[in-house]
Amino acid sequence: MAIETAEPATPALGSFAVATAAARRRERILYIVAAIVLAVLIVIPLSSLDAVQAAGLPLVMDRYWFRVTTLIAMFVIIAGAWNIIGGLTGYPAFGNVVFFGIGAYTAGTLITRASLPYATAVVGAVVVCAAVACVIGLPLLRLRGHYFAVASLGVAVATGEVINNVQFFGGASGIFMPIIRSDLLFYYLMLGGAVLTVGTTWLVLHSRFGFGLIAIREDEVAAGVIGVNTTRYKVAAYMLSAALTGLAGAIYAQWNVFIDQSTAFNLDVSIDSILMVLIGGIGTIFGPVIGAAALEFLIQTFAGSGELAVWTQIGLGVLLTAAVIFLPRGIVDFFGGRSSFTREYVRRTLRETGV
Amino acid sequence: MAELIVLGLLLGGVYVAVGLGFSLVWGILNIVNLAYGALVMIAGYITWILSVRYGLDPFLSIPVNLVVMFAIGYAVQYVAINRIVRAPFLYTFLITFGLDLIVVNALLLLFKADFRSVNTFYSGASLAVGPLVVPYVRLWSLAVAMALAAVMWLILNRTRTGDAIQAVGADKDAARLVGISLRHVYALTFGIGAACAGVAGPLIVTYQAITPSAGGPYTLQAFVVVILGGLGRVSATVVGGMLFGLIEVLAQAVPGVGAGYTNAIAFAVLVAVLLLRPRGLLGRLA
Amino acid sequence: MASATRAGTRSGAVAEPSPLLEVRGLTAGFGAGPVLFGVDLSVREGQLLALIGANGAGKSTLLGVISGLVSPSSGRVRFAGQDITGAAPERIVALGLAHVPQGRRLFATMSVRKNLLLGAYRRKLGRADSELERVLGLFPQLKDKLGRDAGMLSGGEQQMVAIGRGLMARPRLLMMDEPSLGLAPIVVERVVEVAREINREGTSVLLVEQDVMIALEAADYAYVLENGRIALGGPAAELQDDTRIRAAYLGV
Amino acid sequence: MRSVTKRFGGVLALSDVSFDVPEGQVLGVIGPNGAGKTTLLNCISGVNRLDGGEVHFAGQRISGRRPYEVARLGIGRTFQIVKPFASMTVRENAAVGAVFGSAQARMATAAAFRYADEVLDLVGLAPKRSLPVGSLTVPDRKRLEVARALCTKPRLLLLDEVMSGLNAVEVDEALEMVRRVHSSGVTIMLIEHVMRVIVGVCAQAVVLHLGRVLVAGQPAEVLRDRRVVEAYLGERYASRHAVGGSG
Repeated sequence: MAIETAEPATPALGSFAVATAAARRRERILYIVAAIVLAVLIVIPLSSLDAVQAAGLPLVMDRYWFRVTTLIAMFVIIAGAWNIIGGLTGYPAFGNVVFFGIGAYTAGTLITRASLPYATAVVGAVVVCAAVACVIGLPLLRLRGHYFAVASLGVAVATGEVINNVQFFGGASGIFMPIIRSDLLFYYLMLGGAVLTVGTTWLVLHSRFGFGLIAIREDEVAAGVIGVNTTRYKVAAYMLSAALTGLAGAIYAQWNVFIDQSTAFNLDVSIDSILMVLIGGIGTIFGPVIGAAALEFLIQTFAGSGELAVWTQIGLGVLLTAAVIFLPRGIVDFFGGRSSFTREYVRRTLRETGV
Repeated sequence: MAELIVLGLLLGGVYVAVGLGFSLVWGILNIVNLAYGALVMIAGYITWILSVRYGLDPFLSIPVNLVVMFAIGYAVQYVAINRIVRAPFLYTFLITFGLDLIVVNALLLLFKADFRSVNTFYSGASLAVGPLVVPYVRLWSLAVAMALAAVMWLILNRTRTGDAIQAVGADKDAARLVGISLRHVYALTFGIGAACAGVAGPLIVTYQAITPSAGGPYTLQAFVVVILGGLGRVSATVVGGMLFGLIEVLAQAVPGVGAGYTNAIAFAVLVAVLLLRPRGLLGRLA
Repeated sequence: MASATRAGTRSGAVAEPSPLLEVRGLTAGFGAGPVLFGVDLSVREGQLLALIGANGAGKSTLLGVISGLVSPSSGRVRFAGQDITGAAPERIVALGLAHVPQGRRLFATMSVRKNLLLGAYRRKLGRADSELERVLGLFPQLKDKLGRDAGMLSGGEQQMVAIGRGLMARPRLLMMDEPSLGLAPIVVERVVEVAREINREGTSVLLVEQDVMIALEAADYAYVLENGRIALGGPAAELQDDTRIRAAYLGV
Repeated sequence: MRSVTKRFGGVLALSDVSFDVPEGQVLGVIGPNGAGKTTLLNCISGVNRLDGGEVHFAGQRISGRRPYEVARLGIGRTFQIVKPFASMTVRENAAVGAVFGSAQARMATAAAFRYADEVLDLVGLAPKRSLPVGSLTVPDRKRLEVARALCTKPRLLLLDEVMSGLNAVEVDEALEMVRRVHSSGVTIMLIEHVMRVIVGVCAQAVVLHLGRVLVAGQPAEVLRDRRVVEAYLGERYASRHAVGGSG
């Protein structure tokens, strides 16, 4: 491991690991690649505009690809949001989908009952999610390990069930919204949300707030004793995570036009997002992005119906089991220069975690 | 009121059966098995096949289930979970979720998604005690659950294997120093846990139809039972199961709250107990 | 560092029998880098050997490597003619090498009787009762405490149970890691007496101690470990007034 | 400290402990294992809540306050079993102290890193600045604990057995470090087993035994006090060596 002796300027707080020169060079590459990909993602969809079509340019993105890329962007938001509370703060909330549901239902209700414009409804949903996170976060974040994970799972299941039984929220039949037909709108909304999430993660990691969260993750008692207000920081991280997840939910609600308990409070959303962060690289900036893109692409291409979908789920299960055993730090960990995927790494990991 | 209490105790019986295996694996191996409900479903389907194809009564299929489920549990732990048993809890959590995905979907492939149920000549029969109408099936389930708890207590406290399991739960290094192989005892413990699911499965299938993905609620219920009762002792799970049965039945009797709120009640209880007594009422929550 | 002086072993030992336990060139350590550097050490059949050294010299790590809890980065460990380097603890204890760990580490939630019986886990159950009688003979105070949870006992009593548990395996070599830690002086003396007694009955003993006088009074032969290296070794009687021990402890 | 009391279940870890730490002094707290030394530190730093009595710092009552509030008032501490931030480098571990810490600290990240470099120099960890915490030896980890606590710019520094597990040479280096820290104007309260350190650097020593203050005073005197010898080596040893008067 090259021991870095040269004076590092102010090392990017994001790379909370061995600040070797190689690692920082790789990180710069990651940033550049990300910028290029973003530029491409912004330009390509424009090819579907009527004016552009009239000019005879090829249709690069058809409806199917719009759907897949928008879903991927949605999961970048959800996974990135989970990463803030699970990856950075070390509190793996297994029921973060509750905010996806609350965001969706709040937007849906504001639009259908209060007939607010879509934009206001989205903002309203985000605010409600943050407020709810603050209320349930204070008691919930006093729990640790298994207990926090399952308690947050419990809150998700219970909330879904309660909303399903309340007529004001459309009861079991869910909520129908006036249709807005525009693939481009929802694509750019989700993409914007994804950029916002990655940007937020970057900001958090480069601020006192991020420093405090990682200190809490590493050792909460030590963090408290050096002056980190652990309760306030944990709740703030939970609210931020909830707000972003709620944003995804609110956009999804109008995009999907119809929401009910099974679509808005589907636990698979929570678990898939955790798997994405784990495979992509927990606690990193681009981990959730890579994980979401890879996994959602896999799910969508094999989603199919009938047997194929079932086999996909089995494949997902095998992938998850293998990832947990062989790949605990995730893909970005290797590109981030922290370690290379060698047999030695796998053997050492197994030795450390196995019996 | 008396009827509600009886119903609660009967329901509690199933929860005890469901909770025992889950509590053992969590207490000794510190693994929260998200795939526990799926294991119960496997046992349910074994019972269903034996009943449909060979006409074997669900209660008589329990021995078969015990053996098959123990073998599955032992293998899963020995091959997969032992690899990451010392990793942070998030990974043991996720690996069991991976197993849940595999098992549920494998069952989907084999049995499709339609509901399966097992009815026997005595399914409908029930015992009338004054105003109380108690289905036989539920009575026997309670009896089997208590028998399972007794057997589990005997294994843990009166056998050399039980001593080894408890020793591993108390101090892993010290256990190795007296010659206990962790790999074997871990697999043994998970196997016994799965065998308990092998008892819960047949009990459930006698009064409820099952589908491959119907296991989820049982995992959550097992969790609530452990939180209510606490870890470390068989008696803790029995009390936890009974209490949970009572709470659920009584809560549903409250006007305005219907059967639709079963999971919501379960989790309201869970979160409340976690916040008030994270140690669980009786046992120590290691 | 002076290599281990191979001074004469117990008087009257004619042929040089291969040692019961032999450690050669052992290097091992935890995340924070190696703690042991090329350690050589051997215990003869029937010997009571002391390993002394200041806090943090690596004594417990050495025992951990020998009993299989810690895997060494290099070096060899042979016991009773077999190579047990890096072997699983359960196999090593079956060969007759018992390790009473530092801090006793009893099964706190289980009864004293169960703790002791578990000591004989690897052996045929039949003879466990006779072993139990022998252990209770050595530690009579435990007789009326067999039913109690091991965690409830006093420090001294817990140390006796820990040693008893090690003896239940009928070991050829018993390793004891700082039995005097946190015990009142009279209990320490009883523990040392027991070590001598079982040694006389044929069990070789490797006693790891931080307290120099206790160890040297009990042992025939002793090694001094300093910063993960064997600083010196020799018959215990000679080492008692060897000034180099003070240097190994206080580095001055 | 005014009659501080702390109970764990039935066990009385601290009972009626009272003594003061004058500004600018180095005070040593000694006592055999299980005397309650670490519990005392936990009570002062807010990690444990008191069951009785009060703790005052610079005229303010701090017992009952949360650990981060106590840290902000200017009390830094280390842990007997080190608690590093594993995924951070040495420099980042120290800098976190400066980013948070007492009111005087709470710097912006850039300033925090510069201040961290100064402190790492003081404790002798400057050359290992960019290493991951995992590759540090035991003595270096203890130095990092001190550095992180120092970065919070405390007025009072609580050191919990910084010397245990060090060999003689490392003890001297650590002693030198404590002197440097003290001369930089920080009041220090030191929990130690190594008597050489207590006599070497402490102006006053307090002996805790079974949760009570047994004796307090000049280190040299205290160590000769018969009750202290008895607490450490047992009554028989004390009588056999006919230690000086009860003092």
